Amino acid sequence: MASVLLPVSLLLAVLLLIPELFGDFTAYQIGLYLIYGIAAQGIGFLWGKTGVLPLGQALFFGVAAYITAITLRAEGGLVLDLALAAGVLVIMAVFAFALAALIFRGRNESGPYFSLITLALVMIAEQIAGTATNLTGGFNGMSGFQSLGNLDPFGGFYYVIVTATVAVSLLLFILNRLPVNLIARAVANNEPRLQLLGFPTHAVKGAVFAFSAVIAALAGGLFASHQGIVTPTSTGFALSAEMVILAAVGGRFHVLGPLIGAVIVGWASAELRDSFPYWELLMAVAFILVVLKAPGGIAELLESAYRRFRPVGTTVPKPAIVAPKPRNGVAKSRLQFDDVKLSIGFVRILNGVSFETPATGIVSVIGPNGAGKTSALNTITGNLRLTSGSISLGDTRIDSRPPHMALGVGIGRKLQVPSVFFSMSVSENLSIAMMANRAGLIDLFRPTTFQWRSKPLADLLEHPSVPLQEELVQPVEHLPQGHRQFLEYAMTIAAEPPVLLLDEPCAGLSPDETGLMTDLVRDYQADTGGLVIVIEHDMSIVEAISDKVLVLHLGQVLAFDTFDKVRSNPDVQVVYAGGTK
Amino acid sequence: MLKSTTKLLASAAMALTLGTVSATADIKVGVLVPDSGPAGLFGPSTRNSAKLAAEKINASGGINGEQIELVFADVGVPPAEATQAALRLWKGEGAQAFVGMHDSAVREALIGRFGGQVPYVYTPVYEGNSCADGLYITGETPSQQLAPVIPHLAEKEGVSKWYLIGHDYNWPRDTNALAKGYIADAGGEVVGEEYVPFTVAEFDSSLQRIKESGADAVLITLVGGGSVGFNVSFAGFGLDERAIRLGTLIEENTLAGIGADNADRLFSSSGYFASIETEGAASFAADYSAAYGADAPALNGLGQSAYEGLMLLAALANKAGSLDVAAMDAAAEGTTWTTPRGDNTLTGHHMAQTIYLADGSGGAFNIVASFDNVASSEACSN
Amino acid sequence: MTALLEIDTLTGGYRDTNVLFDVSAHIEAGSVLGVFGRNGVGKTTLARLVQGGLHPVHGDIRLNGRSVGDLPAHARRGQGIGYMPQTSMVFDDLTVRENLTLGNAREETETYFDRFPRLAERLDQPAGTMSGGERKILAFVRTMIEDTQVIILDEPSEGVQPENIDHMAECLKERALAGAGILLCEQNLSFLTGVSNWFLGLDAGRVVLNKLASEVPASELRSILSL
Amino acid sequence: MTSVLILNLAWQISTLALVALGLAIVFGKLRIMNMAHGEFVMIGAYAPVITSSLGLPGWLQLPVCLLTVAFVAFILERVVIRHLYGRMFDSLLATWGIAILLREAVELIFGRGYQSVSPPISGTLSVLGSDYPAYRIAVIIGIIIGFAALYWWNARSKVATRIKAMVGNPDLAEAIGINTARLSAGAFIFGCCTAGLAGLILAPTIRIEPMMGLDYLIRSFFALVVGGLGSLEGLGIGAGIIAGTQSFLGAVVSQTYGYLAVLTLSILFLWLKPDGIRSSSR
Repeated sequence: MASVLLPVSLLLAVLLLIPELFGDFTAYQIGLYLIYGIAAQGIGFLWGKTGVLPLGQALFFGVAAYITAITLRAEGGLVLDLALAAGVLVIMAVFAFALAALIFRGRNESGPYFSLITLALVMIAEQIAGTATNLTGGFNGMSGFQSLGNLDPFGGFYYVIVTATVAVSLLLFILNRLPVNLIARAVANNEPRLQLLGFPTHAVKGAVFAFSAVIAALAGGLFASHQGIVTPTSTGFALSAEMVILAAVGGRFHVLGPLIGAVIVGWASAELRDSFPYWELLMAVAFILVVLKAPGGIAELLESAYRRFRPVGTTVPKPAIVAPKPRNGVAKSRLQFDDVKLSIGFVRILNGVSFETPATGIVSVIGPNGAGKTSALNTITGNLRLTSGSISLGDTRIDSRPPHMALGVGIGRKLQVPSVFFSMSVSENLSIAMMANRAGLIDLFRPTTFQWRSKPLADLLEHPSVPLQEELVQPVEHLPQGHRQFLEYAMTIAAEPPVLLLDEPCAGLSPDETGLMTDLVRDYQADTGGLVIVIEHDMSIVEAISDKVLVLHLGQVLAFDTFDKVRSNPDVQVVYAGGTK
Repeated sequence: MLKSTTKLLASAAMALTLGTVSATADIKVGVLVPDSGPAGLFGPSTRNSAKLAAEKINASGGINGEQIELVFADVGVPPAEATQAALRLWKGEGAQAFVGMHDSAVREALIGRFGGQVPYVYTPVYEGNSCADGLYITGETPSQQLAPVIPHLAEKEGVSKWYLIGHDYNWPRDTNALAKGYIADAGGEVVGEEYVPFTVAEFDSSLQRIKESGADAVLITLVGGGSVGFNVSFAGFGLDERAIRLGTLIEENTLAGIGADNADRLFSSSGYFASIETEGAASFAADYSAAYGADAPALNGLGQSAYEGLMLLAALANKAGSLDVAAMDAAAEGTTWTTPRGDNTLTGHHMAQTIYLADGSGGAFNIVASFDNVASSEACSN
Repeated sequence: MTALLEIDTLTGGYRDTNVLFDVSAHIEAGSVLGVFGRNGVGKTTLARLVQGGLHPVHGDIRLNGRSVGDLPAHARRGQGIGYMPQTSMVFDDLTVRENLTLGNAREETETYFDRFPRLAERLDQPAGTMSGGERKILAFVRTMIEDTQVIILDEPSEGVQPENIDHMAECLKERALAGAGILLCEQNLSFLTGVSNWFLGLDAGRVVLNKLASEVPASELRSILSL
Repeated sequence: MTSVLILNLAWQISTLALVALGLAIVFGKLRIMNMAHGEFVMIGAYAPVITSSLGLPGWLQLPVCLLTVAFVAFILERVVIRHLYGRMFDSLLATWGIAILLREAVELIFGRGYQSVSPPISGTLSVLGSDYPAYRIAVIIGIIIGFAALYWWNARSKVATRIKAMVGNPDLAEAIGINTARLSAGAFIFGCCTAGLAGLILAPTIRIEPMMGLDYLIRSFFALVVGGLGSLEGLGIGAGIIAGTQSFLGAVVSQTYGYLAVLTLSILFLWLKPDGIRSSSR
């Protein structure tokens, strides 16, 4: 916690000294920059972690500023003002959450579309603010009100801004050390994987967006009170873009980055504007240089300079805590396909697949390339929507559910090409996996959740031949493909799903590694007594592990029986002879 | 209670900063000009005009015997940043009075922050009815630009069917509200009224409506680039043969952008044009080109307004004997002074002035009529 | 006499970490060099260094005696070095047909369609909608039909059904017979031993075996691969 | 539905399609969110100003326009854009800076004032029973012919496929022999040149000043996303919907409602049909 308190108390000290050292007017100036900086901190948090870039953050800033102005005009007293302010923040949060969650539902991207929607929204808001003269005062703005609590904008109100700045920074610093931070970053990293770990990513993005909107609204309320006037520019496109620039220049990956950006950019443009006619040119060049040479912004430059003096100390890992039991919905149930059909465009991929697995054991799925094996698994987890038919696990129908609900009913999934959180370390990957199907909302805000360990995962890591233990602090990016296979397997079983779907777990593994993987799978099934479905081409593996074998061909079930019977089935022999590595 | 304490503190702080500044024995006047943003076009001519005014004032003895020094700030930015720039001059550099040429949103913000503690002259064309302690206005208001001009055009050009088009904000709406009365009084009718967002750059549907309305006169309250785009298309569609145009914010730069081909029967109403041939205006234009050369930024009503503003400030402060707002407010009514625009009188904190009507046909403004001592009906009631 | 492709004391890896150290090998025209080793020993890095996707820290690559080590990847392809990557091996957004025709094809695809009829059926389908194994096959065929002298294949058999692996082996042998030099990184030992004339064993980024295939007993391969 | 309304629609749609074409290449194909797109339109619109200030004959406007824009685009691609492929949001930020840079540079050379350009064809023509500017009719016809030619060429050349391949999988594109650096630079410069050409063509009908670019940028973006990135048909449909809505509502209700409707429509498309109206599945 010391590493949180140090920068925050430093920030507080610097901000408190400003009026003493530079006078009230400088404090007034810095106050405005800090207000923008707070809003930019929200943008940095959203953009830096989830990869979602809001281009219309002035919507929340401006609307909150207008509502604050209306409230202050009514002169209902401080208590009423504050109560209304709290109400506004809640409304903004609900609106932002609903907007983002609705738009991101069923969409695994953080790309430009959402950004452009926020841009269009802020343009609508600016247009309405500029023309609804009766409500907003139009272009000339809404003015003629005192600041919150009648504080002097050149004096007392500065301390209100400082309080808000420090409070928001403290909150962000604390959030950065909590498990929820890992989840937010995982969204940008690999959204489909996070869904298969049971997290509703659209809601995660919605929540982070709502959080950033609340911060922007808070800043907007301060702005109205500080300026004594609110004009359409406060809810405009230009201000939205400016806030993004502050976050980018200051550094979106660091809590204080956007604040630094706001103060430096604000100060530099105020100084230059009146002394250098081509100040915009200078700012533009500086800005391009930051994007090209220091994508992490000024904060990252400062931090790497600081790290040269004080390298990161090796943190001693905290002792493991036994993780709570996973919330497994269905235990020991049969998986049943009933006339499942699936088409994508004109291509028919599954063509009436029906079978019913036993409730426990290992089922191998074999078949020629393009038979529909992976697609069949995709329909189970909801990554593909059925054209017709149904899939049930026990008595529960599970098709047409989004992928993030699969783990909730007990289905864990390892994908064909190893899918992990690439720009995170191995241990961060494992921490996220440990939260899957275990962590409640509150656990995401408890640091002790990081220490969770379950026995199956611990056993796996301690296995002498599994390569992960030495690689815990390494970023996954540079791990060889085969090691990623083990990592993804570990992440999948961490949630201890009673139904485990493994898509070619031995692809890219050497013969010895293949043997290791098959042992792990067999042990897992034996320990949990659950159901494992494996797609595999290597017949020696299939023979060694399978209780039953499902043969798919051209999107249909060719055979579903024990290994020996399948092998002697003449229909199967025609299409699939099989072989070994 | 709290309020009075903070006020006390603020004035104490101000006294402190003023104390340090008065050592130079000059009076600093803050001049707020747009160097950035859409109005940035008018920054250079505004600065130049202000400097000429300062020279003139200092040559004739300054303000109450003290020489003045101009300090500039860029206010072509959103109100929050513009206010900061102005406050820097006030609190940081000790400016004791302000002259501003900027948009109305910035004015409203400044009124709030100045709080009547410092004299402030606002100079550009605007919608009227802005009143505050220590605020004096030299810019033309809609009544001044339209009350004499609409009947004149109705008579001389024989127009009666007016179409009103403007950008969708306060100034055009307020202007047109008044224009409707003048048009009715002149026996005309309004055949259409339309407001377009700042973000719209295509005017064909508006032009089509104008054509269908049968209008023979169009009152344009579009600003800046929108006005240029509209007028270019207007002529492109051949509408210039069907209707005259009257703009209340079409100055020399805008006319240049519209181009000679597209300016037939395009009238503009303003307190100043570079082509005014009165003695005062001619000598101002001569001084301007002597000081800044032939290639200097073109003179125009907005830029020149800063000259008016400084001259008013000097006249008023000299009359009041100080730059104290209360004293100036007391002395304000009836102050008279002479400038390139002619003989001006301050009534209700607004400037009664000569209004000129110019025809832009052929790409240059020809003064076709002038109306002396036009008072504003949107002035303050003291 | 110079080999078709010479790899000369090649050292390199990713931005901040070297993966491969002083690897030397050569491929004769008409032969298959089988590269093997456990996961993470540098097989993919070797393939990418030779192909041009990564640039060596030092060492050189020579094609027909001429250095190509400084050329960008597209220029090496122009010189006749073809490449099939391990992952992202097809253009997902393009159709199967476009995938096959975008590079310079050496020969007609018909003979390959006989072996892999699924491709012919899916010519107008976006490659991204095909299964993982089918995409491997598409990438393999695309690499085979190009007008290249050297072909680098990184784990072509991963996720491919056994019959199709056998077809791949036939194709490789034919292509070698026609004079190409092939660098094959593989984990599938039966496939690897079935087609390679020469073995290059890697461990921890260094060469631990570089021999004619016929001189290497299966036990030696297994011992290098064991965990 | 008068004939002028139809002609206005044709004008708005064809000019928006022309303006958005460059962005369709640079954003739709190369995935560079080019916020400086409007500034290339602006530079193109200044070409007649350049020729007349240098005293060059009018027919040189086109070569001067293309050379100027291509030169600026070449330099920018080399210095900035090249490093931003695959970094969409970074490209948005950097090109925002470039837009400011270009505006300031033009201001430095030509000043901040408005410029005016006379149309090469003046007067009005009587079409379908109403008078319409002859220059606009010529432009509409020219754009239709130009797009038809482009469509024909695009269907025959492999360039579009190669760009698609390069953007989807740059490493593999290199591996099959595509010089990605040259291809992307070429596509970027071509896209910018079409924007410049649009500026040159529109110059006699619009205001010309350093800040004019923004008007064209946002509408182009919305036309693209509504139509769907990456196809000429999509571009046409998107331009039709955006310009059509603005033009139609502007004519029958008001410009303000037309503008708000365009924004609302864009939001709905971005939300419900993120791949544009052209995509039926996925």
